[in-house]
Amino acid sequence: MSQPIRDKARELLQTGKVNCVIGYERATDGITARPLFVYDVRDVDRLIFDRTCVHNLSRYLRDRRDKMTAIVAKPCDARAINMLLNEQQLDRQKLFIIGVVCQGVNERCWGQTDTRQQVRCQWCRQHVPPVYDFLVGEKPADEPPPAGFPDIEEFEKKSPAERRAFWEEQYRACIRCNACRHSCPGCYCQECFAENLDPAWVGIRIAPAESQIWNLVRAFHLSGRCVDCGACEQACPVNIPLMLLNRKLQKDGIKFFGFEPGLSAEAVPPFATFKKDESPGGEG
Amino acid sequence: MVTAYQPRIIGFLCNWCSYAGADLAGTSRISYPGNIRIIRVPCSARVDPLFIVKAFQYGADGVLVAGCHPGDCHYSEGNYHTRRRLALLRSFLDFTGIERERVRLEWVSASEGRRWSQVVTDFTAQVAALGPRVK
Amino acid sequence: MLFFSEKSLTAWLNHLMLDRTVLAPVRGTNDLVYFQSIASSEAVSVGSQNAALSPKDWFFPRSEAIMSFVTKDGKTQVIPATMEKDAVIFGVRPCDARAISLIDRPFRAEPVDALYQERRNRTTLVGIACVTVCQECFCTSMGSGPFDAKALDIMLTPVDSGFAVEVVTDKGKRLLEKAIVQDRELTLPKPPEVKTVPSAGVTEAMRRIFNNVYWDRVADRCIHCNICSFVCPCCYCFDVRDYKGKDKIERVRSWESCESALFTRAAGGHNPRPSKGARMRQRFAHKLLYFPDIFGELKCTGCGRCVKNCPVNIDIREIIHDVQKLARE
Amino acid sequence: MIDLTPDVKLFNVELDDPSERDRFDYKPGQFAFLSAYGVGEAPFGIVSLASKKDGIEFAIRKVGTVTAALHDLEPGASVGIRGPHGNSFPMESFKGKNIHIIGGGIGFAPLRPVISYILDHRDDYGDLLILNAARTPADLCFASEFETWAASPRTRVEMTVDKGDTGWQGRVALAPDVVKELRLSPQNAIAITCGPPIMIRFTLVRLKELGFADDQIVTTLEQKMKCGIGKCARCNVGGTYICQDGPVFTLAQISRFIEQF
Repeated sequence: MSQPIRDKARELLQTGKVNCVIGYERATDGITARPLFVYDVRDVDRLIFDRTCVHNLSRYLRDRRDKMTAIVAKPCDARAINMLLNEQQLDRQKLFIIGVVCQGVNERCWGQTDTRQQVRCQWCRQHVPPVYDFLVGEKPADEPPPAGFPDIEEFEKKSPAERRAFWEEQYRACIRCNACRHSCPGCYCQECFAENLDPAWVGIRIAPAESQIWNLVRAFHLSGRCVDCGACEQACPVNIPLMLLNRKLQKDGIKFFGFEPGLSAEAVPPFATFKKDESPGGEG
Repeated sequence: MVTAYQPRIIGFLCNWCSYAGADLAGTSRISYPGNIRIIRVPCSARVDPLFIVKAFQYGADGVLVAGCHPGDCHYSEGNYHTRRRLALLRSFLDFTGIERERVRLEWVSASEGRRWSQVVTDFTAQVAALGPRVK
Repeated sequence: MLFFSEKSLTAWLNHLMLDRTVLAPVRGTNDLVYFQSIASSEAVSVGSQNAALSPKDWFFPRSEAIMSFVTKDGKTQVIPATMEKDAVIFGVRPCDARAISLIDRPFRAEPVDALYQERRNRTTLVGIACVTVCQECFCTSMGSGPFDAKALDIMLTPVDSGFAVEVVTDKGKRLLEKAIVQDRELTLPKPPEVKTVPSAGVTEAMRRIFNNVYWDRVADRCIHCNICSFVCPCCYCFDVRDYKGKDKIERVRSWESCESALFTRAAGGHNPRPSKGARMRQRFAHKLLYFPDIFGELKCTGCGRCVKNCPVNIDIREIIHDVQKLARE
Repeated sequence: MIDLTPDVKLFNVELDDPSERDRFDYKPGQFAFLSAYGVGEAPFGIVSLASKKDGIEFAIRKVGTVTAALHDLEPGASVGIRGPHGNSFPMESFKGKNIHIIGGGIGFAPLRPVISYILDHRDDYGDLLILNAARTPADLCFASEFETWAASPRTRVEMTVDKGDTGWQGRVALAPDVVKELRLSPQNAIAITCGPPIMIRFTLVRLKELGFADDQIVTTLEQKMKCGIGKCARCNVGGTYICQDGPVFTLAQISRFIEQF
């Protein structure tokens, strides 16, 4: 799939349609992938695409809002672009989306060849980007499996005490580097609530109580917005299963509001609207 | 002497309906448990989910959010937004081990002093039954 | 040569735990290995890989109250923090030991960081030599090596059914007083081959290309996530803020990263490093230029944690290569 | 505590233990950290002279959480003080020279001890020119002292504002432009400047144009700091630590910085 991306990138740069193509290249371990910014046609042959290309590159678009940019986007990355368009964070006219058909990507493990497919990809039914200007790869013929959240359902079966114990251990592990936030396309606030000094919602102490409020509120701020791209979990240096939190919110978003973020550029996010006669989540 | 466990409850009350309702309960001398600490907010929609998580971090055992009945919001539609947010937040907190029964959203109007007392009594009993959040 | 059988090593560790805090690599949350205080030697997990975070966390903890304030009758008293028991850190790798010796340079320079100094004086480092290497490490290019014992008090080298013991310092010797070690002929394994990076002369190269557009280009993909600083064994940036408690106020110091956008932003909004490129350059310049200028040593030990953990593969080995190349051009 | 401008207050800090006062010896240009207990600590230039025995003065503008907390204190409240830190203005080497002081906004504050020192040792120094610049007339720090200064021998006080108001009859111009307009003479002179980074940068340029050599231009820099003792690696500009190597630098030293401040 790399060659058509290179050809398109070359054409876009040569014709001056864009001045930068954001894609992937091989990382220094020779195995995994890393983001690549191509400004010069001489570099287009460095572009690649395969199952190691895990990053959600749409995260970089906020740094290039006013510049013509082409971006390689997997289905979940394209959903993030839609989400950002829903929230008036991007100008579609400045964007050229090279969509790639995706059958799932692997865990990012530096230097390791025998990595598994990411858990979220098992239940993904979005193999074709919901938005693109140019599509790379064959549209799959098979009916995709229905979306589901078996991982979340499994976790919900635990008792409250078990769930609490599980997360408290994760809060202890968290070193509050904020990589989850910085890897996320949805976390574009100029100043995050966690950086507010007065009141200091999240103190600087790297301790479970502060990590709890950080992790819960971070995830909740992405409710109705998280596109299931897994960037946060792939970045986390202490392997906190952040997608459990995010996917729980996705599951409830569908159940309560019938909403899945990023499927359309014209969608109204669930917290920007309401129905007068609804009872989300049921009574009690 | 054995003292029964007394839960700590934080109440976020909208200025226009529920706070007035609680006030009415007071002036009408309708009693209700004193476990609740009331924070007045301009509208139930002012209650950022962050406030609720923060209340739990500071040791609250339960959080009650009260606002105007649907259709009666002073700002037309604030409480509809609150309803959506709180529905998701309750389910989410439950997932992380903070039982959904610890968070409640109620509609209490300015004339419902008695209902306010009932809501607080019910909720206090419900939270007390769960026991302390931090064991 | 002194020899520790596995059994007598275990007995020794259990003995040390009687009156000391003993930290050792333990497999913990999410299957990662961390240095943790142990209550039994069974918990120790010394594998072929280094711990996810270095033992810097003990000397320069992720968060700690460096002092507290108690106000009585209008007078405020300052109460400095202290350490309870003496400590031993078991299973320290040479790169991490060297990292501690690098943090020593600023923290033990006058005026000394008293709490850090106390922890250093009252903690003994027991190292384990690396007989295998991680694919991301490059310690030999950074003034250390898989068998380097310089910054340790005791060095253990794995041999058949036990460890060869090298007593490096008097502190180490005292710690071994109650240990059962035998003197016997031992054949030490060969140190493993470590990949190298062209670190010689990198300080001058950094100076030369300081204003190169290169930094902005690499920073394109940097997401300033701070992981590199947090996993680094010799990064020591910190933030300080007060915590108001019921009966006292604590002044808390926590790890911070120079990659953070707010790191140098002063009250009022002025930020001397507003761009990602300038911040990323700061981190590498501190390691490869400023620190060597002040203390004469590169502030990197080649442990490879940043290489392994960076989500977007900003690889210090590649940076050093590029800097050297650009400086030659 | 005295209000100097709408957002700057002058604080006089007295030590709980007066016997410690002599140990807290400092020179013009040095700074110290003040703690608002429960909020945090921040560095401030000392604006008094060590010869003032009844307290140590700081002029503090309300810009962040610590300064806001300090502003909210009642007179007599307890604060923490740590210092003095940093180097100082080389007052000895300035002897016999004409001194030009160019300060902008709150950046004028750290220059006040230099003025006081010169006035206290008036015969040791040549002519003294004081240029105080601010955004508006109300923001001119230490305005109440201008008259006393201007009345001192061989001393001239000039003021300028970025934006005047109804009562303002004086100059409306940016500090670097006033430096140019006044044609400050480099002859046997030292120019000392402090202010917002952008003002310092342009003032340095203007002074150079007027013929000042790099070692005739002195400034005092400010960066965000946490420790003040060369550990936290936050205030560095290039490899230079503002807290230890500075805050006072000559342009000769600044031009060797590889990073912009």
